[in-house]
Amino acid sequence: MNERNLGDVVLEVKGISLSFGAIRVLNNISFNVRKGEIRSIIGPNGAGKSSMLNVINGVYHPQEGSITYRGETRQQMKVHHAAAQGIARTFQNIALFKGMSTLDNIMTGRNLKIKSNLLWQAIYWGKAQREEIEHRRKVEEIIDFLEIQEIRKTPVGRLPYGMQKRVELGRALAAEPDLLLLDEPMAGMNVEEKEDMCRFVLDINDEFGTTIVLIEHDMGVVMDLSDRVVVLDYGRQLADGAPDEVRSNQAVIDAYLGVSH
Amino acid sequence: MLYREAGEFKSTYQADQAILTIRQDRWFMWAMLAFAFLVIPLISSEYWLGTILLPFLILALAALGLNVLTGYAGQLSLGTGGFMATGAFAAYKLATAFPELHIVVVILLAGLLTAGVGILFGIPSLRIKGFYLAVATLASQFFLIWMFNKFGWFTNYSASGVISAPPMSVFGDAFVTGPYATAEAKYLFTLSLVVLFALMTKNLVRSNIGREWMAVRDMDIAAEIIGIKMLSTKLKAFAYSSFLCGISGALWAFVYTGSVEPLAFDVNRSFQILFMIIIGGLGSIMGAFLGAAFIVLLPIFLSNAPHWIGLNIPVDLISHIEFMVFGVLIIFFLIVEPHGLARLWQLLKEKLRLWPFPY
Amino acid sequence: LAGSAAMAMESQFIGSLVYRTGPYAPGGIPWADGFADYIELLNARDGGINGVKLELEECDTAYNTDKGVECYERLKNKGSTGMPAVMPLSTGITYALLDRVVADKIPLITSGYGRADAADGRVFPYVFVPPATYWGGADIAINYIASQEGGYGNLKGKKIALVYHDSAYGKEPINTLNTLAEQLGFKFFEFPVPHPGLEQKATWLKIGRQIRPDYVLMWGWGVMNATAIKEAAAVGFPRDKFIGVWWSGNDADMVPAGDAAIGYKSLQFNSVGSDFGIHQQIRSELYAKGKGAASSVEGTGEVAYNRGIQSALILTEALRTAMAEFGNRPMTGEQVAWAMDRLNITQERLKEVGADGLFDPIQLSCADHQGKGRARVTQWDGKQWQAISDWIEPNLNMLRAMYEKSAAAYAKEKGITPRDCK
Amino acid sequence: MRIERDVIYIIIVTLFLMVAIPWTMGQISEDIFFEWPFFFEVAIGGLLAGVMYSLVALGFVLIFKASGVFNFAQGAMVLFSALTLVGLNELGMPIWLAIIATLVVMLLLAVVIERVVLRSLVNQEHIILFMATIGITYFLDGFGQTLWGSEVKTLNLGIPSDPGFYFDGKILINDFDLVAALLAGVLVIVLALFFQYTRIGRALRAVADDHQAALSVGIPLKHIWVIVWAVAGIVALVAGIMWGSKLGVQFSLALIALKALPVLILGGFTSVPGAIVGGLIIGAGEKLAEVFIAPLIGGGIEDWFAYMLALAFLVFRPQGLFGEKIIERV
Amino acid sequence: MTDSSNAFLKINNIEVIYDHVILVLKGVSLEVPKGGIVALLGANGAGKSTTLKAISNLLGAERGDVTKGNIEYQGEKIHDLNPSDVVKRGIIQVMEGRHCFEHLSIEENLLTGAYTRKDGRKAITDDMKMVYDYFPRLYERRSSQAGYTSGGEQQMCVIGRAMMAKPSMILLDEPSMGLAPQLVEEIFEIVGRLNQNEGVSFLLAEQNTNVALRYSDYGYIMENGRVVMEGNAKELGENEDVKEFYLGISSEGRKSFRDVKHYRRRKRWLT
Ligand SMILES: Nc1ncnc2c1ncn2[C@@H]1O[C@H](COP(=O)(O)OP(=O)(O)OP(=O)(O)O)[C@@H](O)[C@H]1O
Ligand SMILES: Nc1ncnc2c1ncn2[C@@H]1O[C@H](COP(=O)(O)OP(=O)(O)OP(=O)(O)O)[C@@H](O)[C@H]1O
Ligand SMILES: [Mg+2]
Ligand SMILES: [Mg+2]
Repeated sequence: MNERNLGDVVLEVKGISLSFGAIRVLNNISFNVRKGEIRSIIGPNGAGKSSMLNVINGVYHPQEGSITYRGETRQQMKVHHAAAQGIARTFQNIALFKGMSTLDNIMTGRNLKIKSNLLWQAIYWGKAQREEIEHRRKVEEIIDFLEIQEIRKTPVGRLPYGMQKRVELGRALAAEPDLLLLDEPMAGMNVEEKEDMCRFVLDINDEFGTTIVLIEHDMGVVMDLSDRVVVLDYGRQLADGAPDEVRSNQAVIDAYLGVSH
Repeated sequence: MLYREAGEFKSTYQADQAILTIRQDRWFMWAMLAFAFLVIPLISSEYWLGTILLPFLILALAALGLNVLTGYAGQLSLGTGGFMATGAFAAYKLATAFPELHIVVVILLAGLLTAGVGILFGIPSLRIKGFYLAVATLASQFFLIWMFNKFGWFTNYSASGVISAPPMSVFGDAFVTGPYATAEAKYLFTLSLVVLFALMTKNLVRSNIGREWMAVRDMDIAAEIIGIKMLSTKLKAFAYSSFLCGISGALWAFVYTGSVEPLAFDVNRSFQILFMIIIGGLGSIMGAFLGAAFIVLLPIFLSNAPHWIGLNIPVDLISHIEFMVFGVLIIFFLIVEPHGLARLWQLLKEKLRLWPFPY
Repeated sequence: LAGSAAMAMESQFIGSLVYRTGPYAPGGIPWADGFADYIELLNARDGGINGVKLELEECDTAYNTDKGVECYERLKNKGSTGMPAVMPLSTGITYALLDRVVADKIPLITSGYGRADAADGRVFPYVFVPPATYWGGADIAINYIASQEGGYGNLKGKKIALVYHDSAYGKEPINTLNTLAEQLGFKFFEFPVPHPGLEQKATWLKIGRQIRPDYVLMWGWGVMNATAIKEAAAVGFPRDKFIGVWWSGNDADMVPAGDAAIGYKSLQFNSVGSDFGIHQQIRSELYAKGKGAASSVEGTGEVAYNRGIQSALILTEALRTAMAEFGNRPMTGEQVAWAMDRLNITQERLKEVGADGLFDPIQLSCADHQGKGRARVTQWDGKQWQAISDWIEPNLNMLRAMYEKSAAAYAKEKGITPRDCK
Repeated sequence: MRIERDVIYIIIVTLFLMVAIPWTMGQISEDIFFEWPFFFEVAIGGLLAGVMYSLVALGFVLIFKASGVFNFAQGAMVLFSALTLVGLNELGMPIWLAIIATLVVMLLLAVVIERVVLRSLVNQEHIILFMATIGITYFLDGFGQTLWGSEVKTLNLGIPSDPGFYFDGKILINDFDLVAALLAGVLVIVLALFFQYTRIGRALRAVADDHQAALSVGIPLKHIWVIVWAVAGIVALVAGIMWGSKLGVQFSLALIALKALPVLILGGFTSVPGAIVGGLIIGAGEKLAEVFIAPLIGGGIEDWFAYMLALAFLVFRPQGLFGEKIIERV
Repeated sequence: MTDSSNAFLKINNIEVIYDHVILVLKGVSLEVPKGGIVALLGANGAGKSTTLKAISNLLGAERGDVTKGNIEYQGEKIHDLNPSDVVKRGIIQVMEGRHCFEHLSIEENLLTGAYTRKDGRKAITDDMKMVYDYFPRLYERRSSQAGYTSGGEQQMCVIGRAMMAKPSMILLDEPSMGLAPQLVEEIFEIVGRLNQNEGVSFLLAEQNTNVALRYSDYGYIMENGRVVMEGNAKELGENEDVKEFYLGISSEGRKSFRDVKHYRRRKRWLT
């Protein structure tokens, strides 16, 4: 359905296994992500999808397997490594900085790009101020893009859920990532809002060429947006392929979809 | 509507990022500063300058320091007293070892040394959080005070372990320490430093490092995931915070009391400063000042009040009532606004902005 | 305005820094009562001093340095002449006031606490330390031990330990004791107790079970005293070999220790008892008329109470001396400082006020701000203190040399030129 | 209670070091006197002293575990309860009646605190509630002294404080300390059972996690809070009696809270048994350090050593030995 | 539902203010009949959760206040009651955002749900079995600390916890959020079954309009703190605007998310 030219493999996970104590959360999972594609991960609750993202950006360290990102193979990612190498993400349970305004939240996304030191920032003059303004300009672009101008100065704790999800996306975008991991970005939204969100995701993918890994329970969204889908089921890898293939896979229907959608 | 932002448009990001974006606020701030620098020294008695405003300013500086660490970076600390002591003793060693050093240099260097000590004691914060960290920082509090008490080197081997400040002047005859310093000179000197550091702190918290601190405070794993380095961010907070606390300690020892023993910076001091920032408002520059005012001024007011209204109550009863009223007021203000006096102030402004409509 | 000025002219303002609250209140209350009662006695009996009524105002410091400084500043300009002298009753407050009193020209009188080297009046024109200092106290304690052991010669090889509050106050005697240990050949052990001293088990296990010294001295404060005595009992250290300085000898400190305190000894720079002439006058003039400061008449006579009387006596005698020179009206701090340099409370004078035998005579001079510096040893019998020695004089020659050396160092650090006392 | 394996390792290593370090110090330094009976005496003295700290720490644990509040007022409550007890006793009440009356007073106090303070601060951040307890502290300190005065009072339980018996003819143990230890043990067992096996115990833990969610399932916060604060008041009274008969009832009693804090973090804020184990380790550790390490560096190290020791444990277990794991997830 | 006599729960024109200054609900009225399932729909920030919290009286915990209007339950005014008393009267809320007790195990979480019940251990164990039957995944994870379970598992846990209270009315705030499609259907099946078998009434705030309208009898649509539309579930489902904005079906049928336009028609009923 989406005949698109997919680039080279940017991320390859091979034989990942992860356990917490006696619980095996991921069991020998392997898949890859190509440059510029939208790659979805689906599966029932507790299947290990979020854990998979956590493995990719280094929050969880798998016991087995390897991760190849941009040609470098590691047993595990380190969190700051992942960030520095252009992996950004949003979270299933919103992880915004509650005490800060929308603007500040998105500005933190640029932290890796700001170079002036503590002393300069304390003086807030010349170099530091110029730098601050330059980044502010970039952030304003993101704010315009996500259409959140009115809530620029609102503390994010007071925002409704859907807006918070958008701000979180903005924060991830601010880092100008190569690989964007989205964990249920559209949960708790109505159709109208989902449409908005989908548009953002598609535009990010199109305009910035950002590679996206998406977890989502809304099959409409997943089937429409993704180039390829991998299905997890309680740690097992159930299927991997184009949306249509996955949709008609009986194992997937049994484990996850229930009635076909 | 007396107070509003409508009609003010900001055309540059620079203007939008200014500290006070509303014109009335700016006027108010300038008026406050003019009042503090020009009017107060003229109208205040020595009692007000030397015993109320001076300690208020110095403790507000320490509160500012702790607010950076606790209010902005979210690291609960009870080591403030220890860091103030470090500042005081460092200043003393510097001033006595190099008598020709200028007082401002002495104080800044003392601050820097304290920052170093702060970094050292900040390392555990990488693993320990919340109240556990608070109690753990007491280790530094007790250790530092013990150390200054124990080793004669810090006090130049004075028999009692007390240090006293040599007379030092900012320029010419303008002594700010020693017996011939006037209350006005002390006040203005301290005020200048405090205003300077308050401005610096404001700058820090509105630029990248400040945002990193707040990110770590609000959700440290998320902060780490977006690339903020935990160790260096936390240690920077410890360093800057201890820097301010150190300076505050040096000022306390040199400018306020003139001579101190380590016990002046015991754990009660740490608690006192922590109370200030909680009552004043965590994560607010204004809060540090409001909180310091509350904790320093209110008890003085309460213990003077019966006299002013001509009541003759025994001092012990006054003290006890003062305690009770103080406790009740703390609770009262928390119930009215848990996020501190600064937030209360802000709400007031928000109401003013909407005035005369209720919402 | 003229009227009110004339009214104010008649009374002498006296500011008193006390601690009737906080962790040390049990020791602070009787002192404050004694001080207030003596001042009121003068008012009630004589109408003040030479017709100048005394107007006392207390300010509660809770033994807290910040509050103490605030109290001092609050009171120092009150009344027509301001505070004639300040007695901060705390080493911490004393240190915080050292600079201020010089600028304000208000004498700082620290009876038995504060800076010992302030005995050198040339460097400290505004600080007075009668009747005794910690350094003198340490020497007196050793002197007493020597007398118990049959002479200084017998101290050789003896073990003497010091248990002290780990603060400026507690550290004061260490230098003196070290010097004496060297001179006399006894072994000296130090045991710091961290503030506030609620727990001393380790210290006392070391003392009682390991080092087993012949004598233990104590520079303790507040709750630390009772705890030390209890722990001494718990490790079986004989209480009559355990000697505290005067601040470890309040009645209030003995109460919680109960029977464990029987036999414990303490130095006092005043004598003990509650039936001197001065007490009787206070009772008949004040308590009989329901005017006393203490909550019950039993309090009049505790050692801390007597100490309060003594401080009041020193101040009022200085006022008398000053008035003799400057006329019968309220005195300023500077005038009182002048008088303190010439203070002479003789045996005869003590007899007149009904305190003969209760206090030791005090004579100060421009250079000597301490006086004889004598103290006596008392012992707790379970109910009250009993004096068990006469007034013991410290080695003034040795002390004077130490004072001068330390004061000179202070003068150098502070850039003070000592005044000429010729 | 399930004990994790690394906790056991940590305790074993601690025990080993507690013996090994003093012994080594004794070998390498002239100034340090090491002999086995003396060592045991110090260690046992420390353990017993630690139990006294545990008594105070328990009060903190209760309130923290049950409402997530770090109760700064625990020290003030110890003082207040002891003052009330002695005050009533001095007014002529027999001691048993005074104890009952004090219990009633502590219950009333809990009701008042819930009504005035806690109820208005539901769902606030922990630090705000912490600050509120500071307000309570000031109030109680002032109130207690206004009622009962600031003079020192005695509280005599008739437990002798003279040397108790010499164990093995060599080691000295104090009667008073043994009684305290026994009492603390009983308290801990009762409280631990209460938390583990009652419906209320579970509700308390739920409240500590999330006030709002607890409300949403119908847990009556106000009753719960009255219960825990009243129980904490009882624990405070027990601590007040023990410490008061040791030190005399006076303002300084409130300061023992500072000795309980390292115990608290070492054992874990949320664990009743942790308060005891923490107390034992801190007590023994600080005494051993004071006796066998301090002479080399000047003495008086007990206070900061206790905190440093607790800190060292935290580095390995940030939630204390038995504390609930701090959950951090994205 | 204009006949208010059989209203089980009735909200009359309430106004809610947060923090004394932020006005969120500007006069909301709605009713739930006995044994009814009522859906509360609306965009993000419309005030659905606030309405539910006003009913269960959990607003106080967020410094919110009902300043006008009142709430009646079975003819009794309940807006001054303690939250726990509201629960005792049989109303329980499932809060949005998975408020599990993190440190308690899944099973303990469920047990706290039964806190107000007095009908004995047996009944509680039976109900726990029922919850496990509905959510087998919870049974597998019953001894894990809730804080370490996945988002969906936590969601099941809070729903199960509410069921443990044996309520007569459940306020469900976004039950389907973060649940797998199969489970979403199941949850609503459960809602239906509880409604049928036990006569439990439901007020559900839901973003998944499609399912919500399918299972409910009546619906309210909120915008900006006001109710802008109400009607039978069926009728609502057929309304053009609802179809377009809440169900994502335009006149041409369901369109792909890929093809959403950048500029679209605004809603008509915005006041
Ligand atoms: N840190 C952890 N400790 C213990 N168990 C964990 C941890 N993280 C995840 N798990 C377990 O691993 C399993 C997978 O969790 P994960 O969050 O990855 O699920 P998911 O696929 O994202 O589910 P959902 O769709 O519900 O979000 C769950 O059963 C969860 O309980
Ligand atoms: N505690 C609070 N303090 C201040 N404002 C709040 C608070 N809670 C909610 N609000 C505001 O009230 C409005 C309504 O919020 P509410 O949570 O009721 O919306 P909702 O309809 O449930 O949205 P969602 O679908 O995102 O859950 C929002 O604009 C929100 O910003
Ligand atoms: Mg997930
Ligand atoms: Mg909602």
